[in-house]
Amino acid sequence: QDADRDLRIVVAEEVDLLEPCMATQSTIGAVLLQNISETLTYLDVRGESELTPKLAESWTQNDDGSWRFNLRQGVTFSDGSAFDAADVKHSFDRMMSDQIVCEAKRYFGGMEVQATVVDDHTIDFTADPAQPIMPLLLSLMAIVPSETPIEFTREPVGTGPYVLSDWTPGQQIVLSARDDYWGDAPAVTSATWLFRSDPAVRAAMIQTGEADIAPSIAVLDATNPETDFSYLDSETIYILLDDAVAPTNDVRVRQAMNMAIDREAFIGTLLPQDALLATSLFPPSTLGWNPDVAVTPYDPEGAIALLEDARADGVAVDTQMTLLARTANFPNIVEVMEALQQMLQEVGLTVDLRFLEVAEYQRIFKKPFPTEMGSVLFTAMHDNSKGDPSFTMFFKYASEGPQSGTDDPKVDQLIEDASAATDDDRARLWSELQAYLHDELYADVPLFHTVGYARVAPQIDWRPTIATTSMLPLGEIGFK
Amino acid sequence: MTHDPDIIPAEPGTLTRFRRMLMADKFALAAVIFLTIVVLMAILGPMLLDASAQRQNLRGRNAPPFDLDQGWLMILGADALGRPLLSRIVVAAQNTIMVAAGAVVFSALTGTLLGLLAGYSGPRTSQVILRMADVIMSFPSLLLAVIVLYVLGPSVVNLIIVLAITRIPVYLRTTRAEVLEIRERMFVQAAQVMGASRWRIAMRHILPVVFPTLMTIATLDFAFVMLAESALSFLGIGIQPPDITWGLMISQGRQYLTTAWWLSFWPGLAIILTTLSLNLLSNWLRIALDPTQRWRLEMKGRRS
Amino acid sequence: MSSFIRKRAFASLISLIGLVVIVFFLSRLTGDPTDLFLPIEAPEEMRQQFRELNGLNDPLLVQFWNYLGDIVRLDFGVSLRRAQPAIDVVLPAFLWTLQLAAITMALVTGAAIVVGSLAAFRVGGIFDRIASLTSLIGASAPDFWVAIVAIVVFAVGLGWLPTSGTGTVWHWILPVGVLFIRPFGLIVQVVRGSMISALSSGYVKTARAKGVKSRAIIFVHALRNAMLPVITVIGDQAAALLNGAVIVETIFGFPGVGKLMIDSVLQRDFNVVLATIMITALAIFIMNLLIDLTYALLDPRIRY
Amino acid sequence: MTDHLLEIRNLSVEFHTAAGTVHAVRDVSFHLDRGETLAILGESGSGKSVSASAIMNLIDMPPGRITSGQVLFGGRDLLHLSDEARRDINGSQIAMIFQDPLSHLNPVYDVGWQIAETMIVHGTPRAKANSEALRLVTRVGIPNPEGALRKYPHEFSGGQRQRLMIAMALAMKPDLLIADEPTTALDVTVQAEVLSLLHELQQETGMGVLIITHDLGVVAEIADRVVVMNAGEIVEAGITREVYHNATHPYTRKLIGAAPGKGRMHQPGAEAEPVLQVRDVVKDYAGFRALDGVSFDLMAGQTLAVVGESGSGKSTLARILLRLDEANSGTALWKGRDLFTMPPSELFKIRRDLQMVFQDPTQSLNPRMSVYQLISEAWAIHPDILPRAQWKARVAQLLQQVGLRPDMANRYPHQFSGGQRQRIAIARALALEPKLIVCDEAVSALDVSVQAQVIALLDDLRKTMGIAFIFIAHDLPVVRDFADHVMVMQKGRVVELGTVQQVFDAPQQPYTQALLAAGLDPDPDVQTQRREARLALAGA
Ligand SMILES: Nc1ncnc2c1ncn2[C@@H]1O[C@H](COP(=O)(O)OP(=O)(O)OP(=O)(O)O)[C@@H](O)[C@H]1O
Ligand SMILES: Nc1ncnc2c1ncn2[C@@H]1O[C@H](COP(=O)(O)OP(=O)(O)OP(=O)(O)O)[C@@H](O)[C@H]1O
Ligand SMILES: [Mg+2]
Ligand SMILES: [Mg+2]
Repeated sequence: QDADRDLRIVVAEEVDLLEPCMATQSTIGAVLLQNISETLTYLDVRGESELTPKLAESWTQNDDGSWRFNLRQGVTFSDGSAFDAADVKHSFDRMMSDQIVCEAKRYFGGMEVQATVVDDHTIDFTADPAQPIMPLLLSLMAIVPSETPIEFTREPVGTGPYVLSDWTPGQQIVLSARDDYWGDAPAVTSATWLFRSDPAVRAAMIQTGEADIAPSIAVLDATNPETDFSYLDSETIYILLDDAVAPTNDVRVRQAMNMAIDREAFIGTLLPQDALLATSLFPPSTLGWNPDVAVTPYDPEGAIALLEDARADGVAVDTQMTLLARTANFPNIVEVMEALQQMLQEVGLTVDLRFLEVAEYQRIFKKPFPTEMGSVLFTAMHDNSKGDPSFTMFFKYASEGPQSGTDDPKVDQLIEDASAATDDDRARLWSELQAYLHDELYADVPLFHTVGYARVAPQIDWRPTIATTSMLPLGEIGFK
Repeated sequence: MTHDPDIIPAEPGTLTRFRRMLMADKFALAAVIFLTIVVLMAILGPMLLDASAQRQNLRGRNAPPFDLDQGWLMILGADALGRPLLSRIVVAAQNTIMVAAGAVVFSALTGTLLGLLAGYSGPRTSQVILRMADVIMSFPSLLLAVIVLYVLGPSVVNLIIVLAITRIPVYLRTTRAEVLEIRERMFVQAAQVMGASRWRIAMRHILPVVFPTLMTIATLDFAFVMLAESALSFLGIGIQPPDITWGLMISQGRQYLTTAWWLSFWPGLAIILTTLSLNLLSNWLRIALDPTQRWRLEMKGRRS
Repeated sequence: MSSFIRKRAFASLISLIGLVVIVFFLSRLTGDPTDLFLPIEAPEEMRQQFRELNGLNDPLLVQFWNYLGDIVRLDFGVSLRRAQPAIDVVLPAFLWTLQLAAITMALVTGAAIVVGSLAAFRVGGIFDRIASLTSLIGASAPDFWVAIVAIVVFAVGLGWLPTSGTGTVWHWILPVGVLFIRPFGLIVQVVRGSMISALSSGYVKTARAKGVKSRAIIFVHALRNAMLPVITVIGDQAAALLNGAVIVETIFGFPGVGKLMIDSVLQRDFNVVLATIMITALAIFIMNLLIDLTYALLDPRIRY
Repeated sequence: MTDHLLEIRNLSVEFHTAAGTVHAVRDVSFHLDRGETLAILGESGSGKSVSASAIMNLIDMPPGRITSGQVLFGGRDLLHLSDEARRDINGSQIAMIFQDPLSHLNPVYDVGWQIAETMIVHGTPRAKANSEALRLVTRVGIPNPEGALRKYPHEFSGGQRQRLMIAMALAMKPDLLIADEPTTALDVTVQAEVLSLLHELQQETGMGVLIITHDLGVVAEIADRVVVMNAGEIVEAGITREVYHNATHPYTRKLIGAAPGKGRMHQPGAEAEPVLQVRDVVKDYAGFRALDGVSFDLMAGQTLAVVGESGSGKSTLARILLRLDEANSGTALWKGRDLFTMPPSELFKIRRDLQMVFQDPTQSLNPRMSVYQLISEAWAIHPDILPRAQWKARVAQLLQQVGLRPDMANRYPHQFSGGQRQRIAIARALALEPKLIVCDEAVSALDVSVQAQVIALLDDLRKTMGIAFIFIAHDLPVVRDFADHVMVMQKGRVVELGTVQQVFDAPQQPYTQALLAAGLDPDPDVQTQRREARLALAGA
């Protein structure tokens, strides 16, 4: 019976590092977050998608815009030391340190943040400019004990219910439950991560009983409704349009491109049946997502007419464009891109297709955009499972945004306002921006919110969520 | 058969002789026919079928083979974008053969020449060549591809170069190993005594002995290169969709292996059959070129 | 002999240094690891900080100088990705690959020599036809086909073997089996070709006149004479395996050096790339040295 | 009838070639009894080796085909035995010495292993086989037998290899020994030893010997009966004496009449210019001195015969003069310039002037080239000799001059007999119209009539074109007929050097004397007398 409490999880990518401050990287986070390392707050996507207490029992915004967190008491790290405000401060400082490059740091870019210990169980975070979503941001920071040196560690220590008990690089990572955990003891006593790049193999391993959960299998293999479950994986596919160069500097051309694509045709063919058509770069579960914005209907004739119109006005509609994609970015990418290319060509645009290797793609996918390939159309995937559009909007649409093809004062203003606003205001402003971008600016070509498929052995009680790609809290897993 | 013993009888032309020997080996004959078809496909295919190979039809995606309702082009089924696999295989032949033949011929030629040089020159030159081969041999092809991609930019020629370079050492080392032994044979020394140049000895006396082995390796390298090419296309070097090769078709069909086997099966079969044909042909050539073995073909020709 | 080895070791050392220099500089032309290490949304200050911390801002020559200094102290640097000495990453992976390659090549060599020799013994016979055809089809079939089909059949369908991973002997069967196929096909053909010539030579007649059994004629008299190209090609195939059996490693979740290499190249984890190359290169150099010694051992006419 | 040890009945063998069928052996019948020695004489290419191979079941079929006949051995037809049964007989009851030892020894195994293997496959324990191998190698007169066992075939001289083959064949003391030209590469003293070894064994075990030879002296010495073959057929058979004295068939008579050693000896004029001056040549092979201070002069248009012990360094000398091996020290001035220090470019230019006919003709012909290609390669390399249009005619002419038919030009080396190959090699050397030809046992595989024709040709060329020859040979009568000067070698040294008359009529050195004394006479009667005298001497 005891053996059944061991869980084997097979994932695609090997985990290179188990560094808490890198836990925002999904492969690392999937193992670390809420298992070994915990955060102050926790975005619970199972229920209403709301922020819940974890190591912080409660938080309030002070009058000066800073945030006060009251920490949970009686919590110990797996190394035995007690958890207190100093640990939180150390975790934050360590994350922000210039001795190491922590990925989580990027969420705190563009602001000055100060962590101030008030007492052992209270800590203040002061940001300039004020951060309405500070509690959400802190759901991304894994807490480490204050003894943790400021260099990458391969032996993570945290307050979570598990400790790292074996790590054989390339083969497996084993976590086992600790008995002095502050919360409820989880059902899973130990969990082993296995790494198999091939989706078919991962699917097969559940079938043969070599693994219990495969969080990501290919849609083609997801044929058994008993074990295979789809979930929105928070990734959005879109095409970035640069409004600084011809012909995408003309709104009619941008609109025509949106109209030229038969998005419906992809669903259930090249993309899974459960994928959603997108109107924005963040999924519907995000704050301020605007349900009234409708997908641009497929209308090739309309597109042709628009382009005619633009051409008549002297817009260089026939300029050579290059549709760029990152190799193996998502399943079926080659077919999807070929279909997109064909659809754009059918309305009379001149579109080349090119696939780039990851490094090269990453290198050029930021401003200033390359010019030697004509007007470039980046096909990209964007991931925002964090629940707030601010993780998207600035980067992708602000005139200063590093991956923005948009340069529009109204957009800039809306972003600034929304970022500073809270609650309903915030939601309303984001909604407005979403509609403006989609329906008036045609700023880019949003395509799909993709879904993933997980295969779960019959005896396991667990369902994937939108957070599954970046986090896999073992505590949520039960046995039937 | 009577002839005047005092004159050298005229030989039937080389072509006639080889034709007869080819007729005598049914396998080789079939191979030649198949290869001719492939070459024709490579030359004419893109002209004839390019349009149908590119016409997408998402409704008819992954259409199964042997269903003639959609027209004869659909006999092999359709790919994930509903394009007829038959047209695509025909059209892809050009790029496939160009890249594979380019890479194999280039590596075999370079490797063989360097091998002859290494086997037949002073110890210093030979050392340099061989250590270079060592280096190439331990140079991972993927890294090479990425480097070439970045330094020289993507193109079909660069793809061929990358594929070729990594295969040079096997020809080089094989040739050189054989030369080490063959150069000790008496007939090589006899040629030396006649004043034959090193070049002539290498070409006329040594190469013919090594040639069949090199052919064997080269024919199998064909398959290897066709498959490896798709792996490099993945990096963005060389052939890019919507251009197509058999290797790319296979790798695109990979995920459908268990649900729509035909996507990667037919191009795979094309590669297998091409390799097989080349190999049967090289085995035939091995015998046809070896006077002490040639009777195997000549006798059969006579009997049938 | 020992002076030959000493000279050779020295030459190989120079090659190794050359290899390091080439890889060091060329790989750095292939882009900045910063773009890969940090997400696309990371601000420029963070990128700058990353470059600073990892010495990527230094002039290339300074970087190289530092690297050389470390290498001399046998410090291969730290993996960017893993925050761990590169050598600790590479060595275990290399040992896995080494075992895999050794086991596979041992089996391939044995089987291919037997099958190829028997095929050559009766050229055109039924055994020859079947052996050649099957080995060739195997050798030109895409390896992931074979791998996936093998998993579907033996692991999922029959449940005889585990799908993937390591641990027991059973885990080795599928990877070794899949890796076996291509070198087997190639070497069978090389053995066969080489043996056809060897079996028609005078000393084989002598052996028959002595009353030597067919088996001994094939495997003792002819085989040793036919071995030069064979071991060369075996060496080539072994090197290919040492350089990484990527497909097999990825599909079967085998923690070898091939996948590590691919990942590190794609991630521009230069220290790991360099360490991997140095270790595999060392292995390949040693192997080639052994092969060259084997030439002399097999054929007394070859002297160095 | 059936109590013959071996009986061949109506054997016919043909070969398929691209140009048509070659009838190599036609309806041949003969027999051999226990303890008897049967010699097969005959024209080069008349089917002797093929017949022997047929007995051993070594003809490659196809392309060869035994169209009719039986080979009865101990009452069983060898042509219809199972492979298994054949294997038991081969090597143990019937053994064969091949005509061409170099290509019939496995180059990658040491000779000790190869000799012992014969015994091991027939059930002798390894240790015993090894000691027996040592004994055999000692018996056939290989120097330093222990060391020799661990050497490889290419490290031996032609004659030594031939003796190793003999040792291998005798290992199991077979009932029937088929010896295809077993002594062509042996000097007369060693030849005498080998023949007496055969004789002894014959006495001891009643072994039947089927010997194929061109050397009428050898026939006279050991054959009880002779069979004469011509063009694939037996033209004459009988007791040796009878055939020698009362040959009926014109071919046989021609053969006997052509026996060398009866002509006038050359009288070289002293005024000739030396073209080649060799001084103090030394060659070491890993601790073994193969040549030890060899010096001689060669005049233009003259023939220097080199005779001497097998293994005395004759072939080594030839190879060194042609720069196929490097001398350790010494000089060889060719028209005043030293061949040994010549840079490759210069060497290249004089290559065509110096030609060589190798001791092992099979190995020296590229098996992938037809005779036409082999000979015309000379002109492909040196296009100034002959315009391409005349190649065919010239090849035909050369083939005829060496006694081959031009219609053989499209055949490949493996389709020829040993003697025919040797003639192809000669034709090739002549094609270059050189100034010097080194003939290493160039006529040893030719029957005396063809030999006479070839020697006459060479002599003619010497006179008309002024070609000089270094003529390495064991066959003293041929040397006597053809040479101007004779150099006698022993253990890497020149022991005697003089005009042919000096050496043959008044040999100074004991070794030369022994050599001349050991010569065999083609007349069986004379030879019987000599043998008796020798035996008497040995008995006394
Ligand atoms: N494989 C073959 N193919 C065609 N012809 C062959 C083949 N082998 C031998 N012959 C021919 O058969 C004839 C007899 O050859 P064989 O070797 O028996 O001659 P031989 O009497 O031994 O001559 P020699 O004294 O020169 O050795 C020759 O004319 C030769 O050209
Ligand atoms: N490659 C070699 N390595 C070692 N020893 C060799 C080598 N070649 C020849 N020898 C030895 O050198 C000696 C002379 O050989 P060579 O071939 O010159 O003799 P030869 O006078 O031509 O004898 P034969 O009349 O038997 O052909 C022999 O004892 C032989 O064993
Ligand atoms: Mg013969
Ligand atoms: Mg000799």
